[in-house]
Amino acid sequence: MSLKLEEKAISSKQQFEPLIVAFCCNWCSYAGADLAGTSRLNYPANIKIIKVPCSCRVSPNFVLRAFQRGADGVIIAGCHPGDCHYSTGNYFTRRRFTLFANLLEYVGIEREKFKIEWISAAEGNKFATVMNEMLDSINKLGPSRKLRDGRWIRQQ
Amino acid sequence: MDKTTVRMQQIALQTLANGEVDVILGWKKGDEWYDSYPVVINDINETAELIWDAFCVNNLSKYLITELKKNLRIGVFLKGCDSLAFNQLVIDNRIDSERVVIFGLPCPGMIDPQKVKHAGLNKGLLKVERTGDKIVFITKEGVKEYIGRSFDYDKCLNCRCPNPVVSKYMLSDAVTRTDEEQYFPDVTEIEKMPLEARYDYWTKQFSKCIKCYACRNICPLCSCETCVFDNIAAGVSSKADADCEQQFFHIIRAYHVAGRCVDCGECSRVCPVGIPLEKLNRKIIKDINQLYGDYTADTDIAKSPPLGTYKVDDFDPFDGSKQGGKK
Amino acid sequence: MIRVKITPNNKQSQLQYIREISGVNINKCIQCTKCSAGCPASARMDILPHEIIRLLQLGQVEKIFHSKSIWNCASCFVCTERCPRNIDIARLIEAIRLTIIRQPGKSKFKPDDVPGIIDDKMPQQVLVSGFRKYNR
Amino acid sequence: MPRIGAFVCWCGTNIAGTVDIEQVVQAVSEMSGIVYVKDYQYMCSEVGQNLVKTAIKEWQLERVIIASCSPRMHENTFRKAAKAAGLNPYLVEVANIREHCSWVHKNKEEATKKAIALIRAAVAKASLNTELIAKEIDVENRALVIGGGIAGIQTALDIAEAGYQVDVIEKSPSIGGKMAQIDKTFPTLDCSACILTPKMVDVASHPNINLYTYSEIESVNGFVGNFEVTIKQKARSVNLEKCTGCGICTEKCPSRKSKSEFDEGLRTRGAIYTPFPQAVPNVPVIDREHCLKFNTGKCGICEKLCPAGAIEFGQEDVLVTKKYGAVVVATGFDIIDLDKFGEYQYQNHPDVLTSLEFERLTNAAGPTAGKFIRPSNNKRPEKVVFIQCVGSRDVSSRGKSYCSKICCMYTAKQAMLIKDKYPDIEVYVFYIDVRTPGKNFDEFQRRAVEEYGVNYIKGMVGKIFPAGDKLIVHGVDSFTGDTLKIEADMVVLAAAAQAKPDAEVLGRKLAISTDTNNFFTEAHPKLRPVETHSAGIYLAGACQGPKDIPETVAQAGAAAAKVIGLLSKRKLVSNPCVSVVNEDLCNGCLSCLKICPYDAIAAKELATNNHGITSKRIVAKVNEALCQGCGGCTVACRPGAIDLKGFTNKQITAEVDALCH
Amino acid sequence: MKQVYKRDLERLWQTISEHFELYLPLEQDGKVNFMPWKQGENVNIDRLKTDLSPKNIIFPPTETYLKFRTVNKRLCFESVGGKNDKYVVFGMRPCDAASYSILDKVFLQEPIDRFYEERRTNGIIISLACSEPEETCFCSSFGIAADNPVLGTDIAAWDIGESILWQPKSEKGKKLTGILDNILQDTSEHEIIALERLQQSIREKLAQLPWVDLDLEIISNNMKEMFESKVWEELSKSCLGCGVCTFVCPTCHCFDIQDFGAERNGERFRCWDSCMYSDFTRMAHGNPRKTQTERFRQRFMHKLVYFLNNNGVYACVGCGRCVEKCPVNMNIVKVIKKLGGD
Repeated sequence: MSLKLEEKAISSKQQFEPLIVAFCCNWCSYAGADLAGTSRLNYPANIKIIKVPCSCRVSPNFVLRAFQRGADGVIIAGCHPGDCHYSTGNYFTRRRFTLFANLLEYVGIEREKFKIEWISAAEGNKFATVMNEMLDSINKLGPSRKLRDGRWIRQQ
Repeated sequence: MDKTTVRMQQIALQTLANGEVDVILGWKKGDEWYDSYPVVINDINETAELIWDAFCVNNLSKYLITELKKNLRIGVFLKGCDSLAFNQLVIDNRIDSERVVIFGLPCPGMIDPQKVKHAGLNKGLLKVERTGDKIVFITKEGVKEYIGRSFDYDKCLNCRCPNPVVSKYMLSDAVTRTDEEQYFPDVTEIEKMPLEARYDYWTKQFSKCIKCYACRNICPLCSCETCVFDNIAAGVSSKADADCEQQFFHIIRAYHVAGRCVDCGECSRVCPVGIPLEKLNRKIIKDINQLYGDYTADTDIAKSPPLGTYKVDDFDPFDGSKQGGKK
Repeated sequence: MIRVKITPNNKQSQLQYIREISGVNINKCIQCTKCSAGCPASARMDILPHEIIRLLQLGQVEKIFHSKSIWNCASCFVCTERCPRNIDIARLIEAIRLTIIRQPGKSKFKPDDVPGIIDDKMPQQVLVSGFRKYNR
Repeated sequence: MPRIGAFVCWCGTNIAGTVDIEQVVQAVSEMSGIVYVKDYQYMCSEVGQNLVKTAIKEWQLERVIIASCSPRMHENTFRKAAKAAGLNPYLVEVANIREHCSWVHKNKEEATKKAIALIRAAVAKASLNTELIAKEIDVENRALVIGGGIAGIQTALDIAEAGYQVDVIEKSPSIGGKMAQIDKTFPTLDCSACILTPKMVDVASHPNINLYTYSEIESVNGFVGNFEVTIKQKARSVNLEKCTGCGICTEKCPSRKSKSEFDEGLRTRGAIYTPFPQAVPNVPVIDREHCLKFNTGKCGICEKLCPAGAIEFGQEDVLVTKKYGAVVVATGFDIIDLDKFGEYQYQNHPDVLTSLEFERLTNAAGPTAGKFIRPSNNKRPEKVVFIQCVGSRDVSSRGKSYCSKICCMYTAKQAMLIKDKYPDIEVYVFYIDVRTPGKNFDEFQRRAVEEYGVNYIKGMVGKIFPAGDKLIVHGVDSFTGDTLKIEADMVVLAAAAQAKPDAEVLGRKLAISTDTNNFFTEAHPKLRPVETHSAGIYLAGACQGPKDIPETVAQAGAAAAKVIGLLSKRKLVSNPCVSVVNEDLCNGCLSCLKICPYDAIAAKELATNNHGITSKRIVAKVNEALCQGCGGCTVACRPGAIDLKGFTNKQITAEVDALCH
Repeated sequence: MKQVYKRDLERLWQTISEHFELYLPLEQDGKVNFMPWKQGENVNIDRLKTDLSPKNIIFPPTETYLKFRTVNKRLCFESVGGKNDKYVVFGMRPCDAASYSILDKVFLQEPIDRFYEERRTNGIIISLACSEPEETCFCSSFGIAADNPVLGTDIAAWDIGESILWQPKSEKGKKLTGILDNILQDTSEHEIIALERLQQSIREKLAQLPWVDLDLEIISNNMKEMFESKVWEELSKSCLGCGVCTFVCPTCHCFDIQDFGAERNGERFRCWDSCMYSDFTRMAHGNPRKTQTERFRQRFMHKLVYFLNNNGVYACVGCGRCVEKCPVNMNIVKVIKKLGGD
């Protein structure tokens, strides 16, 4: 059996600083995040937002890449199905990631680590609530090495 | 199956002779009892060497992709699961079905040489003949007979499509399989496992992978010109043997055949380290059947694949749990 | 009656108590007087429900505790039903009544009153709810 | 690694307040590829932009990173600045460290760390940006206005005046909308019909305006400059050209059962009818539900009597597909249903009216020809009670949470008109707050109180009890604290305004979003009130939120100006962030073609010659004009052959890596 | 000649694993492979061939050999890889042991591969003769005696039923035998006879195997002329280019070097590569071997001709793994027979 590459376990004694990568669709969720900003709502700084033209632009490769690089949670936020600026974009997101989320859970990844949310441009508070709840559930899960690439050293 | 072999050779001879096809994709028998290997023949006297026995497990529809580029019209022998893959390749625009003549072979089930070896019957074994579920082992010492399917591949045991779904000529009468359709027992069994146990199970399985990509190359639907895993420039994954790379490869490959996989089980058969890959694909098939209707990716060519289309009122597991949504 | 009222600060604890048990945010009230207008028992009330809320907003609980209104309230919930700001006024007034009742030594229904008023037709439930509500 | 310049904005204290700018500048200067870092109080100001321009020239910057507010606000500003300095505008990346960082995180140390991470992601993405040249697409110089109310009419007239073709599409048989139903308009009290009908006639006679009444939008596709709209002209059963509008048919029609929508149900109308006398086009419509000819096949009197022979029972719905450069949505508003407000007895007493019914009642062309009488017994009322905020400012599930803005003014107007004509009628108005903020609005309302003696009572009505022919109104005057009982003869409810019920469906067709109350969402409440997020689609009037006629006309003018600005361009700059196919990797499975919402991908035959072996195969090809850059195809493509310029797979992967630094 | 009773095997593993890392053929989910032994693992020394060859002990699928990291703007390197703790492999078959000696010819020639050398010198190979050779074995065609492990073997072992005979062949073998003195017993006359009988029966069984006498001479001299023949086209038709044969083959040693780069650290590693892949030896203008036929031909030309010319021995030990694992039943025996003229 091939000798597996020895994985370095990041010492978990440092205080657990979860990192959540959020893919936000430019027309709805990104605007929702802006609205959360303009209304001075508060959500944790662990959330980091990547702008994508539409939620259908996010590929499972990016999600797994984020987990590999040490993200503890990934959210894909898009317009409510039917409201997509590109009319059918989020219907495909919904199908693709329903299957992908089931597949991830089947392989043993907690559902809380990977979420999809429909957040429109008018729902600033929903954006903040979703992000706060996501962080709570990730904190409850605690640090975990799943899907993580041991060779990628994060600046702690 | 010998009767069918004769019919096979006749029809091959006839179609090659009258120019209905330019080349024929079939199987030939090698020296050993288990060795039926795929061949491409174009001259008439080679048709006599064609064989249809219990070891013609290879799916010939994948060869059509490369062969159709070189030849005009091709005759191909397809079993039930092969024809499913054929239809899916047509849906994927990988083969042009007009230029293919299909000889349908209802399949009683293929024998797994490993199981014969484990049963110790391979000592001095010369030939294996199968008619229906009666299997005759002809060895140097003598002849042994078995009734039943204990030597068949696991995938053949729960085969749900023994008879070709599309064919121009049907070489023998249909095979009836009566066992009722259990609803993905292997998948539900894993789903019942607790989450951590599932993660350990799959990580252990994936860590066995040596990245030989046999599962990808045997799969009739994994037929990209340059696979994203071969294309270092894509920067998607590397051949390093780290846990996360293995998980990435297997999850993404299962996702790439999602909605197209015809559950022919070839990936698990050829895996040299025995990873139960079909359990990944069957999980997605089970989900698609439950959520978007039984998609049988194979029979209806006009229907677009599940991930290629949508319904406005699709099941939406992500909706409405948070307040602040639309009133 | 001195017209000038200084907002008392020692009453903060009772206000807090009322807010706690009623769970009502009285700041939502825009004084539209719909509750008072629709209240069937408002005729015999010395201070109307919207005035009660106004007084609570200003912290003048003394006036409320001495008023008759909170005892005339029939808990018919018309006000709660119709309030455009989703304030549960009936529950608020119930909370005020409970604050009064639950002050030490003020229980209106002591166990030794029971023999005097009991008769065979009285359902058991009356005694139990009476103790629960009026006994401190 | 390209030479990258980074500019960190203070945004006054908005960013500097919770982000330590020095630490950010220090961290950014250490990032790979950064050759120049500058921070400034207001990057979006003239001075800030000049900073960028000079830095580009001086340091030969090949990429520019702006760490400031949301790219949705100023991305274009900085792209224009870069273009002015000679740098391709698509080499500029904006890191949002205000809305997504400084405004939402209180802890300074955390916010600074996040700002650095976001800038690092922007640097990672920018270093992989490629020069993109926006293509030119032609513009169809015809506009479509959806909705024939005052908003639609004014927009259409303004656009037509600028010389462009305009199609106005109205669902009901005539244009005019709510304004046609109104008697007088505030604050000048001039008669609504007198100021509206001339404009309606202008619309009908204007050479550039094409009118589609009794028609609906079937489907919309395409994009800015090239919208393809299918209009369903419902069958009027009357020939538009032949009919002279003499009105004989509407008088003689025997089926009188149906209620006139225009008169809010106060009187009935024939099966063949025109909504109101001054209707434009003055051509009747047959209501097929109530017409005896269609139900029983017997009648047909109108056909016999029509001198012009214009009645055509056989007419069918007609689908018309036309191309437009811009679309203006002016679909107006509705009044809410009062079924949930049982306490006002609106359902079961004829003398309890909504304000719109009151307008019809007092209108000279109305059912009572202007006589102010009670619908129940046709006598003149002595006491009239107006009730404000019915369903407005109501957060319970019965009503709407917002203030409907126009009720205080029109109630004051209605009260004043009654007192003016019949000084002896007592008028009471129950209100929570009087909100009349416009120009001469407060003076108008005070005149109603002071000169005309309208009694304003601060308090809400609790219940209305019908007693005999009187209506006992129970209310409270919160100033005195007494409950009041008024025996009123008529009660007028100022019901809340709500969005049209089919607004969400229309929004879906146009791919514009509606807010939680189904009013259309404008691009930016302050800076872009008449635009939507979809380029080329504009809003005018009450469909975007309750508003009065002066504001509606102002918005109509604004929307028209935007449309004229768009149509005046010969060519439009198209979005360069479109998909591109790498033909070596493409295996022609065309699963991207099935996904594309704009049918922008087609199959192409490719002959490749690989060292003598020539082979032909199918590959995908992207039509850059149609593609809108959603990126759905890139995920459907397994080998990664199709990629989205501006958001390539590698760029997003680099961003992910940078964020997980 | 020493022996060890099968009942003492558990103790043997225990004592070896105290000084060395012990590799044994362990069975997991029906597959038997050489893996580091731990207490309680399911050892299976009867299975004739492990599924994967033991080459991954000395030539692992992936081996990181260089790590680099930026420490405040300076780039510092760290050489890793190799293996410096001693290990013992028990249960390797003579063909696999011979494959080690073939790999030595590749990696231990100038310039010596440091990592391979470390792994190779730290290892003691205990090779067990095959009691039951199978049809797919053709090691005798390549001059390897299944009954008498010689090539690449430190200790030869024979399984004579209730005990295993133990004969050290090299210095390392003798040293290990010394260490394990207390478990190993002396052999008597009886064991020597049993050994003779065992070797005799192995030779008889070998004689009956179908591919025992593949004629290689014809191949090696007329192979060059066969380079252009149509036979390659026909043979390679069914090959899917999946690379299983190269990955399970004990003598295949081609590898690719790839990098893993992060923002401030990175690694360079060597990983197995297969000549059957489309991206093998891909150069600027593309892959010199365009079609699968050329790649197919390259594999067998290298094993049967080029390696022979360079190193004087065939790069195949006849273990038969490629015969069993090939999904389309194409293998080196068919090539030899086809090109041998029949």
